[in-house]
Order: sequence, then C-alpha cells, then structure tokens
Amino acid sequence: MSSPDTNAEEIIEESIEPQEEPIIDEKREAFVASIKQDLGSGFIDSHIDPEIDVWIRVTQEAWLETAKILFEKHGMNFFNFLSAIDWKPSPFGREMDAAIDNVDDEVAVETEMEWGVAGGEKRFQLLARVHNPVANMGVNLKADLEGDFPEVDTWTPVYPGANWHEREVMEMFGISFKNHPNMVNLYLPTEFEGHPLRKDFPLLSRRAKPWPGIVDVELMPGENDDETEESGEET
Amino acid sequence: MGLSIRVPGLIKGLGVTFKTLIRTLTKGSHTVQYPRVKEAPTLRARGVIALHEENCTACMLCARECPDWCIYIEGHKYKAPPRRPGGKPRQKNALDRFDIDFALCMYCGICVEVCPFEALFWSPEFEFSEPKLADLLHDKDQLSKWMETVPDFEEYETGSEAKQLEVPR
Amino acid sequence: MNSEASTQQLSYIANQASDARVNIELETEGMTLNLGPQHPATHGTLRIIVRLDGEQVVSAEPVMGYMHRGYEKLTEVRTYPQVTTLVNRIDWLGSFANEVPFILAAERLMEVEAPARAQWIRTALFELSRIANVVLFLGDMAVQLGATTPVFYAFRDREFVLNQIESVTGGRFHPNFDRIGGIKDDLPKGWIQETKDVLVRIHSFCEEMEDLVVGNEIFQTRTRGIGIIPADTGLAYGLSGANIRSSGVDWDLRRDGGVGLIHDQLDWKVWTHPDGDSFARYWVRLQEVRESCKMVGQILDGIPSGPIMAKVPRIIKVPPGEAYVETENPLGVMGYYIVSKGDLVPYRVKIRSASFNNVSITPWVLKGVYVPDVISILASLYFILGDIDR
Amino acid sequence: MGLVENGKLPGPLTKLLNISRKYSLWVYQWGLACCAIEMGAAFASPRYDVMRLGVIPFPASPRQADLVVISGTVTDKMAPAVRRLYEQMPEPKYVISMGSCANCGGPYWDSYSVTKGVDQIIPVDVYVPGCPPRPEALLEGIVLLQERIASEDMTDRWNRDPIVVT
Repeated sequence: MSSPDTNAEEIIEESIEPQEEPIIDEKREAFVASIKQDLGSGFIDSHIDPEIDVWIRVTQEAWLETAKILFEKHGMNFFNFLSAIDWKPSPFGREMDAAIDNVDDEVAVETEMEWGVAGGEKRFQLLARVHNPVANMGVNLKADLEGDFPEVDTWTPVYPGANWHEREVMEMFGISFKNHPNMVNLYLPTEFEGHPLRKDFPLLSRRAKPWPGIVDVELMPGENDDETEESGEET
Repeated sequence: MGLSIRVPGLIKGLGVTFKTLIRTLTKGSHTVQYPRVKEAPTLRARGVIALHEENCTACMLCARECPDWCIYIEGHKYKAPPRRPGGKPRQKNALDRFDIDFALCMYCGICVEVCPFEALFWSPEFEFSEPKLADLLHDKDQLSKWMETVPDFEEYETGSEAKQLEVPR
Repeated sequence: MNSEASTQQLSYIANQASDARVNIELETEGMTLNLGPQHPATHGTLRIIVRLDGEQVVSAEPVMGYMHRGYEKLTEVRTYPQVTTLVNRIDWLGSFANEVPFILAAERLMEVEAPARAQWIRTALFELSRIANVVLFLGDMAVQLGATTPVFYAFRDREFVLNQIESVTGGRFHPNFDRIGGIKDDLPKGWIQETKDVLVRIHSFCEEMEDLVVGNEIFQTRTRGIGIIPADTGLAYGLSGANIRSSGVDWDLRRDGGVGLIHDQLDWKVWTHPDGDSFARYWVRLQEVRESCKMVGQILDGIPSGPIMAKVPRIIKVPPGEAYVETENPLGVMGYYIVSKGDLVPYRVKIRSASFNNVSITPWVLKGVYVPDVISILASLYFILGDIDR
Repeated sequence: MGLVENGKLPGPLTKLLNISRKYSLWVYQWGLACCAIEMGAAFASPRYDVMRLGVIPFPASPRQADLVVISGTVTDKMAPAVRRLYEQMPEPKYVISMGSCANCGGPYWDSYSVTKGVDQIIPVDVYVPGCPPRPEALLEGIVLLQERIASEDMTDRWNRDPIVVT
C-alpha cells in the first residue's frame, strides 16, 4: 500500500486539475452580500462553490439572528440538519485508525487544528443547513463556539425541527442550547458518560482487540503482482 | 353516507383476494418447501466465503481491509527451490492459519474484492448455523471445503466491457 | 378530493371539540400509555410515551436510542470503502439508496465522475431499492390498520425485486455495490429482461393495492383527515420525501437536485396531494412506486454501453474539503456532509437521515388525536428505526 | 410439573413430548434491525411461510412464547428490555440469535453503544450467521433447533443450569 508507484499515481491524479474559467455564481453572490449587509459584524466569512453550494460563517451571538433572517427574508423554510464539528484532532491518532497502520511512516499524531471551508478559530464549530425548496438553494452555516462546554441560542423558535438535532448535539458534543424546551439526552442511556462525537472519546473495543493485520509476513503486493512470488526482499 | 356507498370498495377488494386464490389454485403457490426443496440463490449471492488455498500468499491484505477485523491469518516464510536451475532460492510464504469468524463477518465482500491473487470467492451457500458460537469460526480446511460450492462467474449483459473472470478449480 | 377531505377534516375537528367537552364533564383522569420499545405498531424499536385524557392524546414524546449504533463515530475510524458498506445499514429497506449520496459527496470532493453506464445502472438500482422499500410500506400500513392480506402480497412481490437486486449486487439487503468513480460490477446476462418481468409484477401489485386498500372504505375512513400536516409546519420540521409532497409541496430532489443521477433524462412526474393527511401520504407513495417502475423501464431500454469505472487511485484518499450531497431517498431527503482532511478516513461525516426529521414532528402531529389514530399516523409517516437513530 | 422434575420419564413418553414441543414452537417476534425484515419475510412471506414447520409467530406476549428470535442489533439501552423479555418467557424456552449483530456485534463491534452479542445477556441456543441471514437461513436455524429439541430429555432441560456459552 505504501509502495512508491501508488504515490506517484496519486500525484498524477492530483495534478490534473480542470482548467476552467472561474464561474461566477450570481445568485449565491447576491445572497451572501444580502446576508452580510443584514448581519453586519455578525458575519465573518463565506465560501461559494459556484453553482453547487455556499457556506457562511457567523459569530456565536448572531446564530439565532441568522436563522431568523434566512427564514423570513430568503424563504429558507426547509430545515435540513444541525450538528457540530470538533476540529481538535484525536489524541490517539493511529490507534483509532486501523488503515493508518499499514503506512509505516509519519507516526506523529497531529494536534494542530486545521479548519475547513469558511475557516474557523475555535475547537467546536456549529454546522447547520437550511434549504429553500422554491428557489432550490441551500446554505451551510457555521459558527465558532467559545470554550470547552459552550452554550449557544436555540433555533427552536424559528425551526421547530431543530429541537431533536440540538438534543443530539448536546449529547454528542457537550454543547448546550439556551432556552431549549427539553434539553435531555436523546439517544444514550442516562448513565452514559462522555460525549461520543468528541474526537478525544476513545472507542475502547478498538483498542482492546489487537488488529489482525499487524502480523506481517511479507511486503504488501505492489503493482507488480507477477513478481511477488519471487520477491524475497526483506523489510 | 349509507351502506350502499360503502360497499363497492370492499367488494372490489374481495375480488382481488378471490383472484389471487384462483391463481394460487391453478398456477401453484409461491412457497418453497424449505427443508425438502431449497431455493437457489443467485450466482453472485454472498453466502459464505471460500478460500482457494493454493492462491493465498498470506499477504494480509484482506485482514487489513476487513472493517470488522474478523480474518485471522498466520504464516511463515520458507526458502523454496529456485524456479530456474542455478538461480537463487526463492523466499515464499506458507499459510499456517486462515480463519474467518462468520459470527462477526458483515458479509460486505471487501476481502474478496481486494484479494490480488484470486484466493477468496463467494459461495451462495447459507446453511451453516451452529449451536455454539465458536463453531462459526471457520478454519482454512472448512473454508477450502466451501470452494466446491462456488459457482462459475456468469456472463455479462450486452454492452458491458467488463472482463469475464474464471474460478480456479 | 380536496373539498371532501376538508369537510371530513371539519367534522373531525368538531368531533374532537365535542369530545373534549364530554371529557370535561366526565372528568376522566390522565393516563400514560407506553408504546414500545417493541410494539407491533412501531417499525422496530421506537418507544412513544403517550399521555392520554380519555381517548385523546394530550402529549406524545418519542423516546429514541434503542437502535443508536453510533454511525457518525464509526465513520471516523473507517476508510471510505468501509464506510460505504457500513452506511448500507442505515435505511435497511432501501439500502442501495443509502450509498449513493455518500459516494456522490466523495466523488465531488475527488472531482471524479462516474461513466455514463455506471450512472444509469446506479439510477436503476436506486429506483429498484425505492420499490423494494415502499412496496413493504404499502402492505405494512394496511396491516397496522388491521388488514392482514396486503402485507402478504407485499412480501410476495418484494421478493422478486430483492432477487433482481441480489443477482446484480450479491446482497439482498446490503449491496455494497456503489464505488467512488463507478460501480463494482456489470450487469449479469439476462438481467434486463428479468427485471422487466418483475416490473410487470410490481405494476399489478400497485393495481391490487389500489383496489384492496386505497379503494377500501374502511381504510379511507381511518385515514382521511387524520394527522393533517400543513406544508409550512412540515417544512420547518424538515419533513421530506413523500411526507412533504403529500402536503402539497412540489419538491423532489430527483428533479430539482441535479446531482450525479440521470433522472433528468427520463420521463416521469412528481406526484403531490393537497390534503396532507395519512391517506395522502399513502396515495403519494403508491404513485411513486408506479413512477419508479416507469423510470426503471426507461432505464433498462436505454443503458449505454461502456466502462463502469472511472479512473481512480487504488487506495482512495479524498482530498481535503467539505461537501454536502443529498438525494431523494425512499424515505425522504438523505444527505452526507463529509469533512475530509486528505486522509484515508473521513474526518467527520454528518448523516442527515430522512426519518429523523420525519419523526421529529410526531409530538406536534399526535397532539389531540385519538389512540387508534396514533397508529395510523405513525404508520403513514413511515420511518425506519435505523434511519432515525443511526 | 412435579412428574418431570422428580426423575426420568419413560422413553416413548419423552419422545412424544418432544415431538409435540418441536412442532408447536410459539415464536415471539423480537424484531430489532435489518434482520427483523428478513425474519418478517420468513414469517409472513408466502415464499417461506414458517408455519409449515410448526412455528407459530402469533403470541401476544412473551409469556406465551417458547422461542424468541433476537433479530438485530442489541444496544446497551435495549439490553435490559431483552433481558426482561427472556425472564418473562416460561420454561422451557429457546433463543435464536439471528445475524452478526446479535451474534457478536457484527458491523458495530467497535461501537460505544452496542452490546457485543446477545449471549452476554441471555443464553442462546442457535446462532444463525449472516448479515442479514436469508430467510431460509433462519429456517435452517429453526430446523436445527427442532432437531435439538427432538433429542432432548425434558428432565435435563428442567434441572439444567442456564446454558453456558463456550
């Protein structure tokens, strides 16, 4: 798997970038501009995938305000989902990923946080999506959250469907929601401890059981399958 | 709404069941009389995994790609006589243990798909229930026995460019 | 149809109001009824705590998690091909459809596109899994209202669809057939003709259900005007699929979504119903099965020849980025939000499953209905537990 | 049931008892996940029709059931309910564990919320492999169980400690 041929193939694959003119998505540009104007300082950043999707990042304080604006002004009345992302990489790194084990270099566990589209600053980031079924346009919203056990305004007054999603986020990430009508566990039994979707939550079975692939007898078969019978190279 | 309005739909429904009754009586039922007659699963059905032991080089690829970690392989290296006279002795792998835990297996077929040496095949057999959980761990002899039940690959539909494979016997 | 339903609705509300008055006079005591976790009326292990005042529901609170398997965490420790086989098991009745949005999202990040033949076969299997899924609903809804025959018919004809899915993918339930950049294998010989025969069978099944269930007066009385969901409420709760189309919202991602599948090259129709009640939800789904049959028939006639896999690296590493792709699955809108860091495993996958949102409306819609209607409403909302709890 | 508890039954009587028990297995449908649909197909589909084997899938409560098919993923939240179901069933009772999830966790073997096999909570008589098993595979499991019942001595069953899983 770590043979040099595959790496070369991947590099070639990556280097063939589609050489197209940048498409200007007027509909989404106008939409982002309008949101920016309405939110003022609450608006932080945005990202547009032309003709595909749009991301908007707002401040924690403007979270509820954004929902109201989207619902009332932009007809985004379809509620898709609300969730969160933990951007702090898992401290166990390799232990959690079986497939990493066959890459025998770079064991170093990454601890630096690295954010996705529309950027980020904090460990926890809320992620929500709403959709306008008439104009057929959806928007992904993000908001950075302060602290280890953050608190943010609930969306339930605007989107009642957010109720269960917020309960799920509370239980999976430990993010609580102000003024939520029923902030109790959704899935897990009450005696469950920890927040499973946080990256530092360990999957104990995975650590208890030895990975069967670790006992190695020979090199991984590379591209030259015919020669593997003869390949006597020692590692 | 009197009784007269409420009846036609019911009569129609009864007509459907009556038609089904007639069809069952004349054309026979759908039932497969299981212990005596067995249905034939399709050729690609994923029933149980068979091992063609000669092709296995203990390369561990299947064990690594298995999402359930349910394949256990052990092997050792040995020096085989050179293929050409005067050549160096070749290093080969011998397979000591090849177990698949069918209690844990999720029958996804990733191991069969990733095997670069065509040592693993799907057999449509499905009858291997056990009263003891440990018996569901099939060793390499058992897995080789399943090889007899592996059907040949079927031909492809017209318009396909896929290459027809063959099962080693 | 609309006027009749609205009169029924009015009489229903009047009945409820008069009953409420009776209840005050009789001074019934409140009672808590516990449906589930295992109950014939719940598909799987949903538990609903219903507080009753006499025969009327005061409040209903679903208790979930009896089927929570931690999908979103497990996807973080599995490689992309392993995730594909895992997500099969979310909506187990239409399992191939679960893979499609995930694969499409990964394809968008990798900037590959499946060849035409793969897309056509993908769409055919997507629609076949819809048929396999909804056919069971058509029988199951009737059985929950007390009619046992339709479920036997549904299981009988569903087997043929499953056979067709199995003879291509190898799995009756969990195909694990979709791949990033194409599909795993090509069609076996004779499959197209066999599938056409099965479609004829499904067509006649739809006719039977039309006569047996939809036309049945008892069924109509039990479902017309029951569990009405207005369009705007449904949207705000995130209802999707046939549930929202039966409230009169003309929105179908197969037509409007414009992702990776070839529905726009086919001739079909999106059915809606203005009533928004249990009957409408049944009726819309019945029409959907017919449309799916029509679509599969057209696909079978027009599958182009060619390769089935695009060129992708053998070891799949998805470049860094984020993508959200949703498709119109049998139960509604299903989407995957993939966050990739260029690794073998996804960094985070948010699974937007349809039933989770569809069921979140139950506390709202069950308020004020009678106990027998709870069952018909739950059945008509049509959820699958794996899709709720993940 | 003092008769069976206090000593051996004559052979023919045991045989007769076993035959009658074997062909009147009332099975409680404990559908949990994907396997529940395949179990439904085995029980309700005209193609498989489990009633032919003398298995009757209609008990209204576990107190009337002889056999329970645990079909699907048992989560930690569900486990107490499974345990209680088993305790409610009258002796002699049998359990079929259907599918990988019920056997030992299956695809969710590393999950934080799934019980790794139903045999951690209740004793199991027959394990049916598959994910999900075909309906016929379940029928095979039932036939296997019936064979076990046929060769069983009632007294053994009655006085026996709970089956120890090896």
